[in-house]
Amino acid sequence: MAESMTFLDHFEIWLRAYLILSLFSFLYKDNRFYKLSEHVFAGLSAGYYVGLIWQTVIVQQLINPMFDEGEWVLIIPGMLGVLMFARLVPKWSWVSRVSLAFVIGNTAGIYLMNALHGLIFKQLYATMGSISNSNGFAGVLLALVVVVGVISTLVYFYFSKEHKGVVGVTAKVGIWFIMIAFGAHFGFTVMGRISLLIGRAEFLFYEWGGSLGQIF
Amino acid sequence: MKKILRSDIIRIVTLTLFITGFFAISISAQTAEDPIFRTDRIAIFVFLLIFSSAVLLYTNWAKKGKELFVRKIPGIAAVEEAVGRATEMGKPVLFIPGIADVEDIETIAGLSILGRVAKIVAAYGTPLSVPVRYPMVLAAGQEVVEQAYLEVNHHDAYDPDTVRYVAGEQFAYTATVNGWMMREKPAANIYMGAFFAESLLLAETGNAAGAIQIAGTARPEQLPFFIAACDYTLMGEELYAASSYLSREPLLLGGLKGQDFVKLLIIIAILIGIILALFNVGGWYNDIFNVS
Amino acid sequence: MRNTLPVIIAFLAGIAMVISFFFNPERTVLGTFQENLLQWVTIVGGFTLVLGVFSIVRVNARAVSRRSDGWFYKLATVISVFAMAIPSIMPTSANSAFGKVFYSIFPISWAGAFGTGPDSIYDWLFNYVDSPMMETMFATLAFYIASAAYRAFRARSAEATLLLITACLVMLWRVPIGEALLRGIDVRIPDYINMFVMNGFNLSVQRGIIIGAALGMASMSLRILLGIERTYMGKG
Amino acid sequence: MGFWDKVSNIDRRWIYLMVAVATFFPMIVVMQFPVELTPEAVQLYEAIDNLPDSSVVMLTFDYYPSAMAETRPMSIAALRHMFSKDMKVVTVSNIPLGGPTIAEDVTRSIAKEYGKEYGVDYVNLGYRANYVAVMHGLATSIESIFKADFTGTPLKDLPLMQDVKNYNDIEFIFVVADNATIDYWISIVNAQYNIPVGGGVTAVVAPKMYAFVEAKQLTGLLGGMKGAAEYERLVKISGSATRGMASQSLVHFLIIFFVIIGNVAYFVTRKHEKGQK
Repeated sequence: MAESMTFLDHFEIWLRAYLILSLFSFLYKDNRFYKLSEHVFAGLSAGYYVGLIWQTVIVQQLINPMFDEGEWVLIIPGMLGVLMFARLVPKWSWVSRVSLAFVIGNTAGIYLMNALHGLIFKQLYATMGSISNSNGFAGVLLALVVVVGVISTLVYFYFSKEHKGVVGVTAKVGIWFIMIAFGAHFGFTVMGRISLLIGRAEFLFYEWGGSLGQIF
Repeated sequence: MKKILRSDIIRIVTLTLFITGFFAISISAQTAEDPIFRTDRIAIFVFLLIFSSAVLLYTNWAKKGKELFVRKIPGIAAVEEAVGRATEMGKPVLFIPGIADVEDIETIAGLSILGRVAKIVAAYGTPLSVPVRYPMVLAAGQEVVEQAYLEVNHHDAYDPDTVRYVAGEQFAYTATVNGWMMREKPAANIYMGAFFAESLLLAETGNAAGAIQIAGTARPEQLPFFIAACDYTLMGEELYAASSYLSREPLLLGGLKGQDFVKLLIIIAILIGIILALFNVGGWYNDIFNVS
Repeated sequence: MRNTLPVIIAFLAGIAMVISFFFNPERTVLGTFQENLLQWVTIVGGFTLVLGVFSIVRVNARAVSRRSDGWFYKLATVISVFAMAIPSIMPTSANSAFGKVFYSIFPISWAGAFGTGPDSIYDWLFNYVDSPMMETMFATLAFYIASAAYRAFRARSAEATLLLITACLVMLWRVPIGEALLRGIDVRIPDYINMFVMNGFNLSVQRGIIIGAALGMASMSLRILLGIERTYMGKG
Repeated sequence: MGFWDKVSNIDRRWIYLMVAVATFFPMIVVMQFPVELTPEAVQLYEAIDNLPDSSVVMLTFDYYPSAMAETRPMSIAALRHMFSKDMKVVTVSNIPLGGPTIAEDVTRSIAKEYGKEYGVDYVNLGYRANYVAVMHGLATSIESIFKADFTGTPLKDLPLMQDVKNYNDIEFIFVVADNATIDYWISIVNAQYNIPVGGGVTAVVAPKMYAFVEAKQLTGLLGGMKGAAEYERLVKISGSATRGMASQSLVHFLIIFFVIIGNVAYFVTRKHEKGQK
């Protein structure tokens, strides 16, 4: 790679390095390099959606099946999609609700079954099974921790009772459990974010550094 | 009132008829080796019916004005304090209703809290800025804020650009909002809704800009960061509770109470399961929840 | 009409998914029906995203035409939108009607630069401009997290103490030197962290939250299906 | 203002600088550390290792380039493991850009090392919009969702895809993800279609996944760069994750140091204030 780097390769590396440094510079102070990158970023991301939707949805799933395979029934979702633009005309904006309702209603149907079956029932089953499936002292202790944690977390987020008496004690246990879990989560996230920084640092150090070394 | 009740009953009845109708037809066409209807999933069906009825009944009660108890959420008062401080300093208030689209329940909760904040802001004449990430949230947000200005008779002070669309992409959005914070130095930042990796980027920049910050989100993975970088944080479902508490909106309140009811059932179900397991007789009971 | 029609449509589109869950897809038409429905939703949903682009161009273009503060940056935004969008929607072959017209004007050798495939302008802008910025915004979090840990992780209360001690333990446990250190204190510590902190406390809270969030999701979905929840439609 | 007051109110930019130094330091002074294994990573490794040779597995590239530092090493290690056991690999991505391209680059370069042939030993399906629809759709027919692969070759021209029609022909799904798609691989594909799903996820997503591992909804778990390094150790390679562990260690220690200093400053200054009153 080092031998065969073309001008374009160098340019690409330098461009990336510039963008990375311009965004990092905000850590020191807001400045015009950051400001320019910020605005270009906003524009590109919006443009990104246009290309994405055009190719993967409109062309692949609507135009090609319709014209190449004669699936003319797709004219219905196509029309529903176009109705979305009614929103831009205040007088007709209510028409777009029809298309929106179609999307949101369908998503709601999927989420509903998904939540009840894939999440609530499966997780309940596992919780109840944890006691009977546990063995050894440590195993039983762990199963107890899990059961107490699940119940106290659920109780903490139960709003129909003031946190007093039994509910109050359970909720207090709940918040301790929650804080430990959040601590663990924080630890994991620190790890993740640093990994990403390492990724950037490796780019700057090895690739940009390599390019620098070749030029000078 | 009767009308509302009737329409709810109609809803329950249609739903039940609709589903049972399908079941009746299919059960008649059932063969043992390859059934049309998944009888093994019947437990989910029962749970679905209980859940729907609970949500409908509570919503209905809330609409009828029945007193439904929701415990006080610490941190709600902080919202008003923060806005008050911004007024004293003559600096703007930043409100972000999360970065999810409008079909996300957290966004809806955020928008209803925005309504409350906008009312206080409108009454004091404090500048407000609400950057949003989706066009649908833009439309809904503009309506909420305009309504708030109307209600306190300050409609002349309403600026349609209070709620503005920023960028579609998560980090492009964050970059823009962060830039704005460092330039405008708002006195109070309120984050209420669905947040993802940008939570800490926003909260740390806000902190560096010297703002009082209040956050609320139901995303557990982002809560540690809000807790670390904000002055007050509404955790998890406290967000929904806060929005129902502040708005007393029957829709939110009914949903919350319905959920609470089912949550109670779930806690009881777990306890029963544990007790049965302790006596080693819980096999059949556990199998109810083992739906493929 | 304005309110009822959307509610009916939402109900039908959603209940179809609920019903097909309870049926065997191979034995009924519901399987194919469900598949078609999902494809339709993808298509309609695609159009909603385009609305956002209209919005961003309109807001920024207005600022540019008024020469308001920082209009130069706003112009950069507008140019970026078009630089990314226009090449991506150009035809990539002369097979379609539009493609025929297009490539009678421009040389066909340009086709590779259009569309969203590898080597297109779109792909290049994404890989060398958009994506490094996404990566960098993400990576700045490492700095913010360090400063948040420094400023905010104070043992102010029992709860805060639990949070910060667990966070530090997990941070140690997740890196080789830290783990070696913990192992040096007691060989069993790393296993205990994995077993009790991750698979005990963390697991149970995550589970409680998963169940709670699933209930929230389900109740929201139910309210949409039943037509109680209409915030998504704008004015209720 | 006393020393601890100053420490307490230090300009955050000094902290940023120290983090940057700790990140770059191990790149200048090369360091290596041994990686210890966790049961979850071993579980995932064994699940794949125990599959019969030449079975068909699906590997997902559900991540944006922004999370590549954590997830790309997982994909690489997984591919090496699969190819060394002569498995047939079908890759798919639920991320529109980035994911499919990374899949293409990574799979092709590793396949070359193992002498694997495109279309016979592995196929890159690429991306289709709406992942919920994709996940449901693959259960009936892959071809109904992906008419062609990433580069546009129709599936009927790829020998491997003649034997792989839907989930029934796939033994295991290894999900590498940086976002919520893994939730749906678990709650839709595993729950409704009973295919074992294993997960390699970013560290942020990992804690939630423990609940799914215990419930047997997820078979094994790799969390973040450390998880990737564990898998690298299991398949006996030294990749970028193992290398990154050095910087990772230093910055973790630095942050723990910050927390300790911050707390000392907090208690000292608080005591001081109390004394003054």
